[in-house]
Amino acid sequence: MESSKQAKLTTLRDAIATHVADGATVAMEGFTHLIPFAAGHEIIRQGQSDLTLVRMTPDVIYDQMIGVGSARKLVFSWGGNPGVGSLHRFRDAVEHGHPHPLELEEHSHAGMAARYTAGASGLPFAILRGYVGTDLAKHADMATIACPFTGEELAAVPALSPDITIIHAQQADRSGNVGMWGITGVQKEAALAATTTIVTVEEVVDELTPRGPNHVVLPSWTLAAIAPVPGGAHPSYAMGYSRRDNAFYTRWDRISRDRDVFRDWVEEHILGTEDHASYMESIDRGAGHV
Amino acid sequence: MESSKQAKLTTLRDAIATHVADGATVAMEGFTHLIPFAAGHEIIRQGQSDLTLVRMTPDVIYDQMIGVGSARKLVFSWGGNPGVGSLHRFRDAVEHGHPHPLELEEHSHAGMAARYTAGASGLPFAILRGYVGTDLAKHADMATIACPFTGEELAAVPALSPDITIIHAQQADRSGNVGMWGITGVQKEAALAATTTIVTVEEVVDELTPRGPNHVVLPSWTLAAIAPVPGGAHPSYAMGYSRRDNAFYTRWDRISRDRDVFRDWVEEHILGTEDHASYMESIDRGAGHV
Amino acid sequence: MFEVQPTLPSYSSDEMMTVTAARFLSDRQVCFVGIGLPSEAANLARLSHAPNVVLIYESGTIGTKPDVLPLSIGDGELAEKAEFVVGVPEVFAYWLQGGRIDLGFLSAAQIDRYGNLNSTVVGGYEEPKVRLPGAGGAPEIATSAGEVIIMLRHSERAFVPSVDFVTSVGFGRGGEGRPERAGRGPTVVITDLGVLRPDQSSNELTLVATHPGVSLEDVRVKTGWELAIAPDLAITEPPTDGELEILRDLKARTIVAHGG
Amino acid sequence: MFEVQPTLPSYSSDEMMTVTAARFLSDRQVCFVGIGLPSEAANLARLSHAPNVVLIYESGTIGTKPDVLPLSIGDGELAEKAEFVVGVPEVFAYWLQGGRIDLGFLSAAQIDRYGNLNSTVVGGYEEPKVRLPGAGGAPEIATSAGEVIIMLRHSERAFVPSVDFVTSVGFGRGGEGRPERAGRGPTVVITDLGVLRPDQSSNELTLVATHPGVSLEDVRVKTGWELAIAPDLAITEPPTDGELEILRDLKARTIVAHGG
Repeated sequence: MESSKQAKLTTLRDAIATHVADGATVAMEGFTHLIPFAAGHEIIRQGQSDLTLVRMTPDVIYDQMIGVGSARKLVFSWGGNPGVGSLHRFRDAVEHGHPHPLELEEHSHAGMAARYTAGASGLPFAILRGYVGTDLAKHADMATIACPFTGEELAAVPALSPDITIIHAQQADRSGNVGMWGITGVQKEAALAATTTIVTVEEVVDELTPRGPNHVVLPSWTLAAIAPVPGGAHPSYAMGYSRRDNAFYTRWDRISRDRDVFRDWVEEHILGTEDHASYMESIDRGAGHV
Repeated sequence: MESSKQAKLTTLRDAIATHVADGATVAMEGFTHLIPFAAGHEIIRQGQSDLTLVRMTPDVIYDQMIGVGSARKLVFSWGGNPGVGSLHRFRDAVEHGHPHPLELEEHSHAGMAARYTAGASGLPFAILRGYVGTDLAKHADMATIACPFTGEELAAVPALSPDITIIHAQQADRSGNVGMWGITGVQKEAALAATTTIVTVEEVVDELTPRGPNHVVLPSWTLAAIAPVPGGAHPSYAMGYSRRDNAFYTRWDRISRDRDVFRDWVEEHILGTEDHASYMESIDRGAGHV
Repeated sequence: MFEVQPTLPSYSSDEMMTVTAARFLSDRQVCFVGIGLPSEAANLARLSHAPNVVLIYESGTIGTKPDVLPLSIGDGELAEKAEFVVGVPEVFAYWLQGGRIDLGFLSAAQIDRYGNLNSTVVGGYEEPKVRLPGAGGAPEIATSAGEVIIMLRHSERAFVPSVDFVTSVGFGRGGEGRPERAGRGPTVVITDLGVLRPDQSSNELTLVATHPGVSLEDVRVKTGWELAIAPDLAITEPPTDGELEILRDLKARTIVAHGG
Repeated sequence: MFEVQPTLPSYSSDEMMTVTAARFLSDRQVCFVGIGLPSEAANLARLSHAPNVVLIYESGTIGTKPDVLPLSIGDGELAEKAEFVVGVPEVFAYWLQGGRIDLGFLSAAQIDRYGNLNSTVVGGYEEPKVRLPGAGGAPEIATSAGEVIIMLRHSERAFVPSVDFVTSVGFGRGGEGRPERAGRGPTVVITDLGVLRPDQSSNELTLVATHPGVSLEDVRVKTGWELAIAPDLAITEPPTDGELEILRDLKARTIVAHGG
């Protein structure tokens, strides 16, 4: 909790270098919408390793990070390429230990959401009606707990409090307050549950002006750093700013199936680019021949 | 839970007569803003009794209902006349058993909010860091519970699931979806925690059009009845529609101090009026000589 | 009666499956919908016989009426066309766990004869043959929705004697029945070959209908256990022209909108 | 030095109290504010030396900058001038319990020498002499805020040897100290007569300053226990002209806005 402070307006490179250390527990949230791809790419460029990656829906960005070996462990509830199929780098890590074994801590969506909510609420655990009759209970970090009033048995899950949460939002104002709208997933809870929160934004504005439903605000004093990264969610999208690049998700299936094709793609588009703007240029340029 | 249904657009008189029975547990929520006064007055007119009244901040409307003897029990966390002082009818009931004794079940705001949230979430109880070091624990319905992961002791409170929740909102659309904005307190949770929910609204519109922050929607299929009652929050207010009648709250202190003055006021303004429109006329007319 | 002689069906098996599932939805039901075939079926129902069906996606879009099918659970279309949008913790706590969902859709990689589903792993958990995406919202949809409709293409790989992992409970590994307070569970399984429903006493999935042109043998070879057959086995009504037109229009609009 | 000779103070004791409390707020602190004197003090601080102080009211209005003082905790002014507005469950769960509040204000009908507060009942709980409004947000403000500022007018009825009911814990009935994980608790008590702070070793409230023109005896007779006095007892700096001007402008605007 970084209270009594104001978010620092900085570059993505500086934000990641300052706050993301080897071995950290990092949550990069975004429920299909507003996924912080640019931040993930910057972590790949800087090479932080041994990370515990946390995310309800690890998708292509975590596939990339797992594929280059950033992650020691994954805490998650659904790991697929949305609308397409498997995450091949994730599967390769789990099925064949490539590039190295990946420890899994897996929950249901309801469990993960409750865990973040407990973290944001300063509670050590959350209760839910969950995991009933499943084999998940054997592998998830959970317990059962009896209601002190009715005796009913419920699931208990430990709070999630990442070292760093990274999200992408539509806007920040000049005081560092962040606004996002549309599908905001579990981002508010993930941000408030973390010790340190970094936000990339589409733009810095004089006043937050939502252009869609469900406006969520995170005040400056809950955030450590804000970096303007227009298009920073690509191939995910930012409602009001960009559309989802569905073709990229389909293309990713082919890129990620093969270790060498994947490696080449990372070399060219992430390691071979300086920042998100040049990544975006490289993607446009390369779109035809990937 | 009245799912798969659509809210019935009806009159307040019909909604109260249909859904509020003697002995029911009734929550009428509104955090200073959007207090369902008109609905409380209608219960006084219809004479339902032996009610368990639930509300975080019982204020003037519950003072009136307690004063006429509607309530057997009060579940609450703060009972005062906001910005003015005591609720004299509430005090008379608790201190002198007039018009009859009032059973109290009292919590903190945090505890009540957690109880409603558990009710809305289909859980039998909620946990919070609360009541620590206080005498409240001796009088509130609560327990302590140990975190199964850290061993830390926390407070547990039972879910609140009222038979009927009644709230006042700014708008309903023609399908019966309700929209409210501004300070929305615990109304969403109270509505979703109840078996039956009644909403009075300022107006019925073609499309919900919030004119302030924090737009909260309750879909038609979670509600039993909607009654248009313009000004139905008076002397509380509806952001975008009316201002708080601060003078009334001050006046209430004088009216409610004396049993006879109170009784006369109720006779004239509630029992002596047919509905909320005539109550509003009587208040304007009577404002000079109360 | 020349018109009824067998011809090549003018619809695909996926269309048959989607149309069949759509018919199980009633107007004003509140449905928790996933991407893919369930989303097609639910929107077909909304655009045909159930105009007031309430569709909720786990991304927090409530009462949404998309003009085109979403490709992901979090497409902008879902938010733009929703009655309102809430955060993911709320959708699971207040809306699903709160008992407000009449009907949930589930799919999986494996199903057993008691409607237990696996979307976690093929093979052992520690030594997986195929690592699947995992649970997502399924475990709690399976126990918090009033009932569950399962959509799954028939194959011996999918219809297995014993699932490798119970991601979502049906009637339990031994068919012992539903957990307490857990809704009715799977009431129907719709495949590309037919329709199965749990037997009232044994809880075992029983073939109650085959789609037109599908033989019993077709179903049996693609089911990894000895399949129970209802004595009054029916044949599914083929898609009507109206159903097909609405479904194909929806998919055509979708292709245009998503740019192919 | 004729200028410093005693004159009638040109400010009220409530103004002295408000100004003193305002001075305890620092810029960028996050403060959980109640109605009445705390609201006056917090907004005075915001309009003078602490322009970026973050004010949160339990009605869910976060980062609010009211032009006029609210009469109730849920005035429209608070919502209109807020950075954002959330529901009451969220304000208690994510913002207070989540550990994001640096400083909370409390008041009460009774206080004891260890800063325990009673806003529930005078007399026995079952046989009350005076039934007070009750706990509201106080019990959790007392234990979840980083520290607590108490504002309370001095009187023998208020400063009692033993509170009739512990609504909010200070250092415990016996001064035994703070509960675990419960913040620093009361760091200062500001009255219309002076300022008290808990002794570092005994936790007992100790008079550390009197307001100008207030004698030790004035304070002692209005304190229901034998009051500990700091050896270096100070005299509060009187309100500056600037402080008074801002405070009085604020109150004048408030009267106009609320129609008297």
